[in-house]
Amino acid sequence: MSSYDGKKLGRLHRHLHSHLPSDPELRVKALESLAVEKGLVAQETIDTWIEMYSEKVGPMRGAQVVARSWTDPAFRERLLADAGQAIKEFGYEGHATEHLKAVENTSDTHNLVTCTLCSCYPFALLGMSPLWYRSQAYRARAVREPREVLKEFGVTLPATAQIRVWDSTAELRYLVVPQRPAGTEGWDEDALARLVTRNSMIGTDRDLRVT
Amino acid sequence: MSSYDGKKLGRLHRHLHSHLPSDPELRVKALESLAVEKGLVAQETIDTWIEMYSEKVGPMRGAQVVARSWTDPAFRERLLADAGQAIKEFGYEGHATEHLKAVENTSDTHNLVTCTLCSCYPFALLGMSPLWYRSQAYRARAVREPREVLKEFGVTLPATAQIRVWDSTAELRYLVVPQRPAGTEGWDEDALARLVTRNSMIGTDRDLRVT
Amino acid sequence: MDGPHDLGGKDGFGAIDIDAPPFREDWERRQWALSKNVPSGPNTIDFWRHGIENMDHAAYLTQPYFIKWCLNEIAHRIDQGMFTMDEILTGIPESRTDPPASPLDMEGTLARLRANNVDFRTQMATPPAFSPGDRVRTLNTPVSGHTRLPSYARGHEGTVIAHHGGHLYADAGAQGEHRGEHLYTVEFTAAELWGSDDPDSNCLDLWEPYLVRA
Amino acid sequence: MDGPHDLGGKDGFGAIDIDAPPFREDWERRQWALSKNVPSGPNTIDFWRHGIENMDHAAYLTQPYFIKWCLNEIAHRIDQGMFTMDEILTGIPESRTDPPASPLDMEGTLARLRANNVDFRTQMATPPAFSPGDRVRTLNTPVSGHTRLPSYARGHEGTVIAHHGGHLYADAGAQGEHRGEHLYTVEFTAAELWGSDDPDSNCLDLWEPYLVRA
Repeated sequence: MSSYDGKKLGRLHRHLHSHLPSDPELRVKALESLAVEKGLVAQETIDTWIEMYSEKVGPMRGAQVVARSWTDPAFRERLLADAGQAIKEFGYEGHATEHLKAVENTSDTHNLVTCTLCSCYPFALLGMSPLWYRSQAYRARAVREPREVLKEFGVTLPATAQIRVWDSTAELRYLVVPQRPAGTEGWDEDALARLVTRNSMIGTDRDLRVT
Repeated sequence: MSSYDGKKLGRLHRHLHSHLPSDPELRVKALESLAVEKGLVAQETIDTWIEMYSEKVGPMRGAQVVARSWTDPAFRERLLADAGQAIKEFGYEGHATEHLKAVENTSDTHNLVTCTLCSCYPFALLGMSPLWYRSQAYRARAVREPREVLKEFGVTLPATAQIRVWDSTAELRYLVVPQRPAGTEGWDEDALARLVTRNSMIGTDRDLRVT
Repeated sequence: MDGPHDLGGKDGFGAIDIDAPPFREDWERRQWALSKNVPSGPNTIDFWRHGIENMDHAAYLTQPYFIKWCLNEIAHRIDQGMFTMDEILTGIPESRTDPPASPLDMEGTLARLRANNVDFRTQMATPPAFSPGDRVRTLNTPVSGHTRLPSYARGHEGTVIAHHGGHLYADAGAQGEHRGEHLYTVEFTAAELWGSDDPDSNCLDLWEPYLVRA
Repeated sequence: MDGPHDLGGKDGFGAIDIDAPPFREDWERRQWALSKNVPSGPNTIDFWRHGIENMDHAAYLTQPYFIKWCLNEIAHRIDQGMFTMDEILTGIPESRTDPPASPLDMEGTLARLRANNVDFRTQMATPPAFSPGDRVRTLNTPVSGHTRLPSYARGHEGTVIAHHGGHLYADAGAQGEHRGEHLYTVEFTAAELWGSDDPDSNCLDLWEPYLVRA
């Protein structure tokens, strides 16, 4: 049974931090070895999971969803109404996507996603989060000075455009739907998906380049 | 001229922190050597200052002031009206005492002093501050859970007594005047002063022991 | 809690390293996979978060991201009685009640990933106190336990822009209590939160107990 | 600023080491003496404080107290042009315009100590906005520069218990501007700040620009 005692966990953290070897690799190895020895997980499962996250799960999933919303008006409506449900059409559901919300950029508005209290992210849809998303600097600054943050990512917004910064404080997760770039009329979903960058779906990229 | 640019100072801090030797003794030596070489201070002055703070300036100053307030009602009035002025009668003025306030404990009230934003303290009157006063734990906790903090110092207050926690946010400094212990009738100022602990003048001690 | 994790709006953090990849080291990948594949026991996601929040401030700010996860995974297993402290420090299991776990193939891991999709909605017996368009004010009292109202949004007025029905309440969940509260998205102007002149806003998902009518 | 120094009321700090002496090491004594004996140049005490507030959060939490002072003293000297970065890193002065300083004897240091007694009062042209007994509310907007309204006391109602006349205003002083504002002591109940049931209170010394009438 769990103690549900945060201070006790804090003491365990301190004890582990001072008694485990300081090399991060050895720390993870200690956990993995014991979990395998105890029959909680098979080492091969860890390897397969890593392969899955490197080959099957990543920003290309979100890009596909965005591209379909550009080409299929009915899907776009379903996505905006309940994104968590809509991505199940692709089989892209998984951890942290059941309560997904899609927020669309327009010429006057821009959306930026963060999680100031930890680092919530729609993993099953976008893959592992970029390190900057989990950084203390991004978490501290995105909510307070989003325009400065966007400048560091090379994005400059008109002064009159509104930025909405979404802080993922509950179990809702956010997918930014960037604007479809001009000059892509008639492109198919796969071609469009290749234009959608990971950062554009978090909000630290805006004008997609037609390549 | 000073830049008055906090971010520039932050950059200087980072640069110094990563380029100076990490041994604290060598860091201080680097500052001292250059200050002496540049004619800003004589090494002997540093030595004398240390001797002064170890022999002439310390909690015994505050204790003398407290003892006089117990024995001399007119002085007590002057102390409560303007403690910064009153301690000049002893020649105890110095850094961080011009705007001193004396706050008296009673049977129903207790005073506790802290500085949450840095570690302001009436140095010239009480000597160097104890390490716990400057600790992050004390600064974080004293304002929020003063009763828990007092317990750690061995002080338990009746539930009905009021604690006033003084956070030294401006240039006012606070001297807690503890209650005169019973059984000291007729004692002279010097004998009384020996009963006054440093912690009782900060508020982490309360009932003085008659020894 | 007003712990080291409550970073929103804090000053003194410098440039963002925008080029770092999601994983830099193999052990980071392994920790990520471990966290998602080892049975988590009875804990709630919010008690898991609360474990990290209770790290020492300096350790929180200096330890690598996945090491915080690693220490937290271990701390939770010990707290639940799945591991002992001795076992993790020596690497030698004192007891082994279960047979080795069967490996999952790619289809198996993909299926587990999809199964990780957890629904946090709850049925509510009481009607919501607020509706979209309502002006609300957040509470301005610190909470020592786990809570999801960041300090930067305390004591501020905003507008409800969405009601999501009942969702498992994080503050209760971190104490092992599975109950829902009405969840809303509340939008605050940058002027209100930061004194900013920009036309921007901050949107937060907040449970009803955090809010009063403005 | 919402920097690492704003510790009041934060959770996650453990037991207080009540037995540690004021100084543990000789270099601590030397740094203390240096800070008080090397001419501080044109800086204000508040710009000095602001230097430490601008340290990295992790460094602020992990560096020894007097090392923060040491780094800050050096940073200020460099900022003022008294030292160059090269001089402090090499230990070799590039220029030496002044003769060696004359040593002070005990009487001299005692006199200097007394002379360190600085009066922060200013004459005010405007009458105070508040009087003892008035109910006031603190602002709830973060300030990026130096300020002396701690985050735990923002957006809260209290009672003015004293008016101290004009005092040099810390927020302006940290920008090199020497002007006064009316200074008050404001008492907040523990119930108001912390939701506590205890009959306790917190008293803070706050300048008029931090306050509005409640």
